[in-house]
Amino acid sequence: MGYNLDNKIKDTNKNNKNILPYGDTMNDGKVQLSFTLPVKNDEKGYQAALKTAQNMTLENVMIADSITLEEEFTMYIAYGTLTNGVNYDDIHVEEAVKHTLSKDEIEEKIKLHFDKPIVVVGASTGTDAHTVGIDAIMNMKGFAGHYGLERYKGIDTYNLGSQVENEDLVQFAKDKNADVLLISQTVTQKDVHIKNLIHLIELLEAEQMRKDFLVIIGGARITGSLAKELGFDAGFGPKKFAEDVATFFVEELINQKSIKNQ
Amino acid sequence: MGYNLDNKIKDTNKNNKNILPYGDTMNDGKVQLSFTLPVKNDEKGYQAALKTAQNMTLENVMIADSITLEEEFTMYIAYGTLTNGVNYDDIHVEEAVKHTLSKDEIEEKIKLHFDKPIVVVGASTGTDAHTVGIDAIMNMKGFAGHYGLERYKGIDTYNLGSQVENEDLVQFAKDKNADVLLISQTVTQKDVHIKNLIHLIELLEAEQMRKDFLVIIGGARITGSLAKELGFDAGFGPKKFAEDVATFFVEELINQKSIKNQ
Amino acid sequence: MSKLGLSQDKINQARQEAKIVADHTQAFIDKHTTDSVERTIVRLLGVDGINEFDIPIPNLVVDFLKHHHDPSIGIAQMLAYYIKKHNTTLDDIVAKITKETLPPQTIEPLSKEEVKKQLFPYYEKQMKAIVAQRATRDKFKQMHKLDRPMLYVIVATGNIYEDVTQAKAAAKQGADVIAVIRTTGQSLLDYVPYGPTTEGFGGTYATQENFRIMRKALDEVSIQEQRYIHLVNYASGLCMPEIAAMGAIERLDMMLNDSLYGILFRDINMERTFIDQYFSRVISAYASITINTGEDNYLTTSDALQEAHTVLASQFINEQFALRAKMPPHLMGLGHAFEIDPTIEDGFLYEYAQALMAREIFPEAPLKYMPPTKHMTGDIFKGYAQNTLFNIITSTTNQSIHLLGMLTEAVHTPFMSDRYLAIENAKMINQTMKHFGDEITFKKDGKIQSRAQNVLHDAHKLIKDINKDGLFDSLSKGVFAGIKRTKDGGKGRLGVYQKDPSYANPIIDDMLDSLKEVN
Amino acid sequence: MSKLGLSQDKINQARQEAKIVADHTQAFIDKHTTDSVERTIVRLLGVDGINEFDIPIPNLVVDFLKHHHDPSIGIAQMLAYYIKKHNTTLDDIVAKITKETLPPQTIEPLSKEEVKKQLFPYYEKQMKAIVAQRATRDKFKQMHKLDRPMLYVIVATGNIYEDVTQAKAAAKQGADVIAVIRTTGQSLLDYVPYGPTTEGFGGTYATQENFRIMRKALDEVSIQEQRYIHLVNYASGLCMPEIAAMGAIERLDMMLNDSLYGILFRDINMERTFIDQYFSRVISAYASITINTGEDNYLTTSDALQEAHTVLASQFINEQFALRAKMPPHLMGLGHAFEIDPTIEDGFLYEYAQALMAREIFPEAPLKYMPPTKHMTGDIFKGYAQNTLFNIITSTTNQSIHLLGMLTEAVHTPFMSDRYLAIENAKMINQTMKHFGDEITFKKDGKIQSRAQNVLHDAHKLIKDINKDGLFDSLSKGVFAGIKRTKDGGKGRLGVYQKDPSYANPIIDDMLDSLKEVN
Ligand code: B12
Ligand code: B12
Ligand SMILES: Cc1ncc(COP(=O)(O)O)c(C=O)c1O
Ligand SMILES: Cc1ncc(COP(=O)(O)O)c(C=O)c1O
Repeated sequence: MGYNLDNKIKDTNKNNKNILPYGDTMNDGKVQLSFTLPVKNDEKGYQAALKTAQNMTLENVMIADSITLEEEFTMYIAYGTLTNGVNYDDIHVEEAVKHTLSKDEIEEKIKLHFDKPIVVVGASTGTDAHTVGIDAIMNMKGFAGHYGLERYKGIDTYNLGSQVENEDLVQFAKDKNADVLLISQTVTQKDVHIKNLIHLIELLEAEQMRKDFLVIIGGARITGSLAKELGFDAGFGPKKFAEDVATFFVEELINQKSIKNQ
Repeated sequence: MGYNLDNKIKDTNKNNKNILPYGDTMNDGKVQLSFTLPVKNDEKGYQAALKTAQNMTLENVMIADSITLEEEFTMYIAYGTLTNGVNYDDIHVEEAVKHTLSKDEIEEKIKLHFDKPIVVVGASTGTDAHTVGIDAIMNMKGFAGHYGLERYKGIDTYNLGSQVENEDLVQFAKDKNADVLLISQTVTQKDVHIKNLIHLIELLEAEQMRKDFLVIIGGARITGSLAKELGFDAGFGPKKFAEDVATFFVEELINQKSIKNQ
Repeated sequence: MSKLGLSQDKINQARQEAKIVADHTQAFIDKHTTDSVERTIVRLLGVDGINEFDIPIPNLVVDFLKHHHDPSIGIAQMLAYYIKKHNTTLDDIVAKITKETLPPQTIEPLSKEEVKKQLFPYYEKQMKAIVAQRATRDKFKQMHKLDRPMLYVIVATGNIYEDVTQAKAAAKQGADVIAVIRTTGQSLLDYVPYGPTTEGFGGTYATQENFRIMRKALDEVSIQEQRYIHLVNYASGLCMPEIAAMGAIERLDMMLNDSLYGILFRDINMERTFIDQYFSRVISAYASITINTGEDNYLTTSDALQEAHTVLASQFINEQFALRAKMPPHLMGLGHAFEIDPTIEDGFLYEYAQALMAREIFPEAPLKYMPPTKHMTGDIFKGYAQNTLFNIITSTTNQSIHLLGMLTEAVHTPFMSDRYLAIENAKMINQTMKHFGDEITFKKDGKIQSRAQNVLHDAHKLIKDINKDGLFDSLSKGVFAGIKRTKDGGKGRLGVYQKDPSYANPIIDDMLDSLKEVN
Repeated sequence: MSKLGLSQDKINQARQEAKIVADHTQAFIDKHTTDSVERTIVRLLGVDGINEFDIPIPNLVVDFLKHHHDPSIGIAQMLAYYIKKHNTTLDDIVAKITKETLPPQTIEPLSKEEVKKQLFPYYEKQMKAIVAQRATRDKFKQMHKLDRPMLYVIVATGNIYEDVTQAKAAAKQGADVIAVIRTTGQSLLDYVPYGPTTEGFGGTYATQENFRIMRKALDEVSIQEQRYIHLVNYASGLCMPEIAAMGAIERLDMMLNDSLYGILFRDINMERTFIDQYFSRVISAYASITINTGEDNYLTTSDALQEAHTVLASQFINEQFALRAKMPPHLMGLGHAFEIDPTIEDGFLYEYAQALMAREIFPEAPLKYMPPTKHMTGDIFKGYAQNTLFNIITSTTNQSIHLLGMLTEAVHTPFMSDRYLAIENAKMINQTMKHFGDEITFKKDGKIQSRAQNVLHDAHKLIKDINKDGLFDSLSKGVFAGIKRTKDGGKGRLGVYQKDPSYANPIIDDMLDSLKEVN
C-alpha cells in the first residue's frame, strides 16, 4: 500500500548527532516550503510540485496550496519531512566575540592599554548608498538603544558616508593613521558586495597595507564566516551593535600589541 | 574563493525536461523554507540551519532570519537554490474528470441514459465529525455558488451526516440499492483517514460488494492518486464541487452500462 | 453609552425572553439526573482509579447502582445506605463493589440529611481542595494583572509530555492561556480515561493525571515568568460534569462547557447534556473556573454573515443557564467568532460590529473570541493576514479571551513555530494599536451600527420563537447551525433518569448554598 | 470638515511660507542651465542614438558646445546658429558633430525668435508625439476608472525581458502600476544608456528602448484586462530632464522626480538638480505625467516618529516647486511612508494620523504612500502582517498610489510570488474594509487628532526656519533626514552654468505657454 499506518516517530529523544527539524514532536523533521513552478495549476503541476519537494529529499510531502500566479506559473505551499539530520557536535564555530563587553568596560580597557585614541574609519563603499547600518555602529546616537562609537571615550571616529571608493577609503585611512577600518555593505545582488570587498583586499595587499589595519565588514547579509573567507578580520551582521565590534577590535589590538611586545 | 562571481543563470529558457523553481528569473531555482531546529539561536545554530538546508540539496542558502522560540528551539527562515529539476514531460496523470459538465448537461445525460434516478449515499465516516465538505457536495444550497446534488434532477440523495460507521453506511447503501457512495474525510492526523478508508474497502470486499457501487472519496487532503492507490474509484479535493463528482459518476455509470450491454 | 447605538430596552427584552427559555429547561433539569452526574458525585467523594480492565471505578460504582437498584434514587443514597448499613467506610464499600463482593440489598432510602451526614466526611476533602485551589489561583493572579485580552493558544500533539514542551514554549513567548485539545472522539466516551497518556488523534486525552502534569508545568512557568498561565480543557461530551470536577480539583482555569455544542456537533442527547451541564456549571462556579461556550462553532458550519444572530441568541440563553448554576458573569466566557468570508465587501465592518456588540451586551463576561478557521486555506501567508485582521478586532474591541489563529489552520494542528508566529502577531497588534479602539467612534446608522442593531433585532426575534416552541423543539427544527437534533436522538440518552423523591445530591446542595445568588 | 481637527489657517500659513521658499529658489533656477537641460533640448529636437564608443549623441552635441563655445548661450542658440549659418538641417549638423567634422565657428547669437524659427520644425514633432501619447492615455483611462488606490508594484530583475514577464504577471493579478526599478548607480551616470538591456544590479537600466519594450507589453495587458496599466520610471539623478523627455515620448505615466531625494540620498549637487528638476517637471506637466516625490525616504533614514514633520514640510515645498513648473495638483504624487517601528505603543495611530493628514492637506494630490521597509526583517511572516497594517491605512485613508510592500523587503528584490502575495493582501483589505474609513471618526483631541495637529505645527515651524536660512543653507544644516549637503558639494556641479542674456530654450517656452497657470 505504501502507507505507513504507524508513522509515529520512533525515537523522540534529541540526538545531537542527528538534529532534525521540529514541528511539534522531536525528530518529526517537519519543514515548510514555498516555491513557484513555471507550470499550469493542474493535476500535472501538482505532481511536479510533489516531485520538486521530493527532490529536496523530503518525505510525506503535503501540498497545502497551489496558487495560480499566471497561466503558466503556479506557486505551491508545501510541508514535508526531512529525515537526513545534521551532526551538531561536528559543527565548530569560532565567534569573533565570545562575550560582548559593555561600553564602560570597553572604555576602561582602552584607558588601560592605549595611550592614544584608537582611530576608526568607516564607510559604506562601492556603489552602496546605504548608510543606516554604518551610522548605527558609528554615530553618536547609535541604534536601538546602543550608542555608537563616536560616543566612546578613547576612540576617534571618521564616518565617510556612502558610495566611497575603496581607493579613497584607503588613502584616507593612511592619512589618518587609522587602526581600524569598518566597511558596510548592504546591496548584495549578483554578489556586487563580494566583488567590491575582494577589490578592497586586493588593493590593500597591492599596497602592502593589509597588516596596517584591522579591517572589519558588516551588513545585513554579512556573517563572520564570509568575512574570514574573503580575508577580513571579522564580520558582523544584523543585531550586532557598536559594543560588539568595539569589543572585537579593542581586544584584537591589545593582542597584537602584546605579540609585538614579546 | 568558492564564490561564483558570475552566478547568472546560464540558460533562462524553460526546459520541460528540467523544470526548476522560479524566483524572478527562469531556472533560478529559488525556494523559500522555514523550519525549527532544537538548538540555541547562535552562530552554531546558524551553521546547523545552513547544513539543514544543504541537506535538502539547496545551494546558495541564505538564512534570512533566526528567531528564538525557546532557549533550545530556533526557527529559521531561509532561501536557497535548487538545481535538481523535474522532468515535466515524464509526468502522466489521469484525471478523473477531464471536462466538468454543467448541472444542466449532467441532468440531460441522466435523462438520456437512465430510466430511474441514480441513488447516491454520502457520509462523513469513522470518527470524523466534519460535515461541511460532504454538505457542500450534497446539500441543496451547495457551496461557493455551486448547487449540491440534492438539487439535481435524476439523482436521489441520502446524506447520513457525520461519524457514520462503515458498517452502517454499507448496510444503508445495500438497503437503498445505491449506485454511488460518497465518503468525506477531513481529519487526517496520524493517517486516521487511511485506516478508516482501508477498512471500508476491506469491508466491501469481504461482503463481495466492491463492484456494486462506485465508491468515491473526498476531503481537504484527498487527491485522485490517493483514491486510486487505496482502491477507490475516484477522489476529489478542495475546489471541487457537485458538478465535478457528478460528471465523474454519471459518465462512469454510463460506461459500465455500455460494457454490460455488450 | 453604546457606540453602536444599541437599544438597552431591546437588550433587556431579549434577556427576558432567554430567561424564560432557561427557566423551562431548568424545570426539566431539576427533575432528572444522569450517569455522569452520578459518577461525578462518586469522584467528588474522592473515588478514583481503574480496575484491571481499565474501567474507571466511578463507572463501576454507578453501574452497580444501575444493575442492582433503581438509578433514580441516585448514587448518594446508595452509598450512604451501604455505608450506614455495613457501618463501614466508603472505601470499603467501593472496594467491595470493585471486587464484586458487595451483595446487593434492598435500599430503604435515608433522609437527605442522613445521606449528607454519611457522605460529608468524604466530599468535604474535595470541596476543601477545590477552595484551596481557588485561593492559590487568586493569589497567583494578584501577581500580574492583565490590561489586555488574554492570549490563548492550543497544544494538540496527542502526547502529554510533548504538549508540556509546547505549552511551556508558548507561555514563555507570551501566551496567557494554554488549552490542551482533546483527542478526537473522547467526547463520545462514556467514561474518563485514566493516567498519563501519549497517544491521541488531533489532541490528548483529558485525564486527571494529564491535568496534573500540565498544571505543574504551567505553575513552574508562571513563577519563572511572573505571570499566571491559565490551563484549559473540555468539560463537554458524555462526561461533562466529571471532567468539571476533575478540573476543579486540579486547578484548571477554564473549561469549554456548552451542551449546545455537544448536541449539535457531537450528536449528544439533549436531555442528557443539559442535565450534565447544570451540575458541571455549579462545580465550575464553585471552583471559580471560567467556562467557554461554543457559539463560535455555529459559524464554522453556517454562513457567518447570515447566521450572526443565532450566535447572539445562543449567548443570551447560555448566560441564563449559567446564572441558574449561580455562575457569576465574570466566569461566563461566551463564545463568538470571526468567520465572515474575507472576500465579502465590508466583511471587516460586520465583524467589528458583531464583536463590539457582544462586548456591549455582555460587559462583564470574559468573551471568548475565536479566529478565522472556515475561510482559512493552505495559503499560510494569506491566513496570517486574516489572523491579523482578527487580532485587530480582538484588541480594539477589548475581547477577553483571545484565541489565537494559526496560519496553518487549514493544514495541521499547530507546530511550535506556528504558535510563535500567532503570539508575535497578537503582541504586535496589541502594542501598535493599543488605544485605537478608544479613539474611534462610528457613523450614526452607518454600516457598522446598522449591522449590530440588525443582529440584535434578529436575535431577539429568534429567542422569542424559541420560547414559543420550547428549546427542545426548536433544536429539532435546526435553529442553530442548521443542524437538527431530536429530543430522543443522540448519544447518552439511556443514561438519563427521572429523580425519585428520595434522590439526594448533597454536594450540589452544598455548593449552591455557598454560592451567591447572581441573577 | 477635517476629521483630524486641522486648522485650515495653519495649513494656509505653511503653504504661504513654502511659496516663499520656492520663489527664492526659482529665482536662482531661472538664471541657470545645466548639461542635462541642454541635452534634453537636443533629445526633444529628435536627436538620439550613440556613437561607436557607446556615447549618446546628445552628450556629444552638448560636449561640442562646452568645448568650443560658451555653454551659457545654450545648445539651442548653437544649433540654430549652425543650421542657419550652413543653411542645412539639424541632422546634418548633428552628424557632423558626431563625426567630428564640424569646424567650430564664433557664434553670433540669434534673436530668440530666430532660434525658435530654426528649431521649431524639429521639436514640433516630439511635442506632437507627446500630445498624442497624452491623448492615448486619456482614452485608455476612460475605459476603467478606479475608485480605490492604484496598486503599485516594482519589478527589478535587471533584465528588461524578465521584467516584462514579471510585470505582465503582476498586472494580471491586479496591479495597476508597474515601476521598473533602475539599476544601482544609474542616477550618477551623466548620460542615459542606450538600447535594450539585460544586465543591472537591483534594477534595470532606464533606456528609451527599455521604456518602449515595457510600454508595449503593458499596453497589451491593458487591452486584455480592460484596465489601464501604468508604467513608472525615475526622472532623477544627473539626467533628470532627459529621462523626463524620454518618458514623455514613450508614454510613461509616472516618474519619480524629486531633487531633494538626489541631493540627500545620491549626493547630487543641489544647484544642478533644482535646475534640472524645473525643466523635468515642465515636461511632465506637458505630458500629463504624474510625478512621485521622495519624502518617504527621509523616514527610512531618520526616525519616523520624530521626523514626520520634515516629510510634511518637504511636501509643501515640493508642491510649490511643481506649481512653478505649471504642474496641476492632480499630477503631484507627493510621497510619504509608513515607517514607525511596530513595537512602539500606538504606532498605528500615529501612522493613521499622518496618512489622513496628508490626505486632508493635499486633497487633490495623488499621494504616493510607501510601505514599511526599515523595520522589515527576515521574518517574512511578521513582514506580511506589517504590510497588512500598512494596507489598512492606505485603503481607509484613501491614498492614491498604493505602493505595495513586499514580505521579503529585507531579503531580496521581489520574486513573482512575493508580488502576488502583496497584491492578494491589498485586494483583500480593499474589499473587506471597503467603507471602514467612511464609518469612523476620531476622539476630539485624542491621540490621533493631536498627532496630526502636532506634525502640522512642527512642519509649519520648520518651513519658517527654512525660509529664514534659505533652502540651500537649510540643506547644509541637515534639516531633512539628518543629512547635510553643501551648495558646492555633490556630483554634477560642474555641469551648471549661468545663462547668457542670449540664452534660449524655445521648447520650455512653448510648453509653458501651452500649460495653464495653476497657482
Ligand atoms: C533604508 C533603505 C534604503 C535607503 C537608504 C538610506 C540610507 N541613508 O541608508 C534608500 C531609499 C536610499 C535605499 C536605496 C536603495 N536600496 Co535600499 N533599502 C533600505 C532598507 C529599507 C533598510 C536598510 C536599513 O537601513 N536597515 C537598518 C540597518 C540598521 O540595518 P543594517 O544595515 O543591516 O545594519 C545593521 C547590521 O547589519 C550591522 N552593520 C551594518 N553595517 C555594518 C558595518 C560594520 C563594520 C559593522 C560592524 C556592522 C554593520 O549593524 C547594524 C545594526 O545592527 C532595506 C530593506 C531592509 N528592511 O533591510 C533596503 C534594501 C537594502 N535596499 C535594496 C536596494 C536594492 C536598494 C536600491 C539599489 C534600489 C534601487 N535600485 O534604487 C537603492 C540604491 C541604493 C544603493 N545603490 O546602494 C535592497 C538590497 C537587496 C540586496 N540584498 O541586494 C533591500 C534589501 C530592499 C529590497 N528588498 O530590495 N535603500
Ligand atoms: C469547521 C471545522 C470544524 C467544525 C466542523 C463542523 C461541521 N459541521 O463540519 C468543528 C468545530 C465541529 C470541528 C471539530 C474538530 N476539528 Co475541525 N475544522 C474545521 C475547519 C475550520 C473547516 C473545515 C471545513 O468545513 N472546510 C470547508 C469545506 C467546504 O471544505 P472541505 O471539507 O475540504 O470540502 C471541500 C472538498 O474537500 C470537497 N469534499 C469534501 N468532502 C468530500 C467528499 C466527496 C465525496 C467529494 C466528491 C468531495 C468532498 O468538496 C468540498 C467543497 O470543495 C478546519 C480547518 C480548515 N480551515 O480547513 C478544521 C480542521 C479540519 N479540524 C481539525 C480538527 C483536528 C478537529 C477536531 C478533531 C479538534 C478536536 N481535537 O477537538 C474536532 C473534532 C472533529 C472530529 N472528530 O472529526 C483539523 C484537522 C487536522 C487534520 N488534518 O487532521 C483542522 C484542519 C484544523 C486544524 N488545523 O487543526 N472542526
Ligand atoms: C464548546 C466546545 N466544547 C467542546 C469542544 C470540543 O470538544 P470535543 O472534544 O467534544 O470535540 C469544542 C471545540 O471546538 C467547543 O467549542
Ligand atoms: C524620489 C526618488 N527618486 C529616485 C529614487 C531612486 O532612484 P536612483 O535610481 O536614483 O537610486 C527613489 C528611490 O526610492 C526615489 O524615492
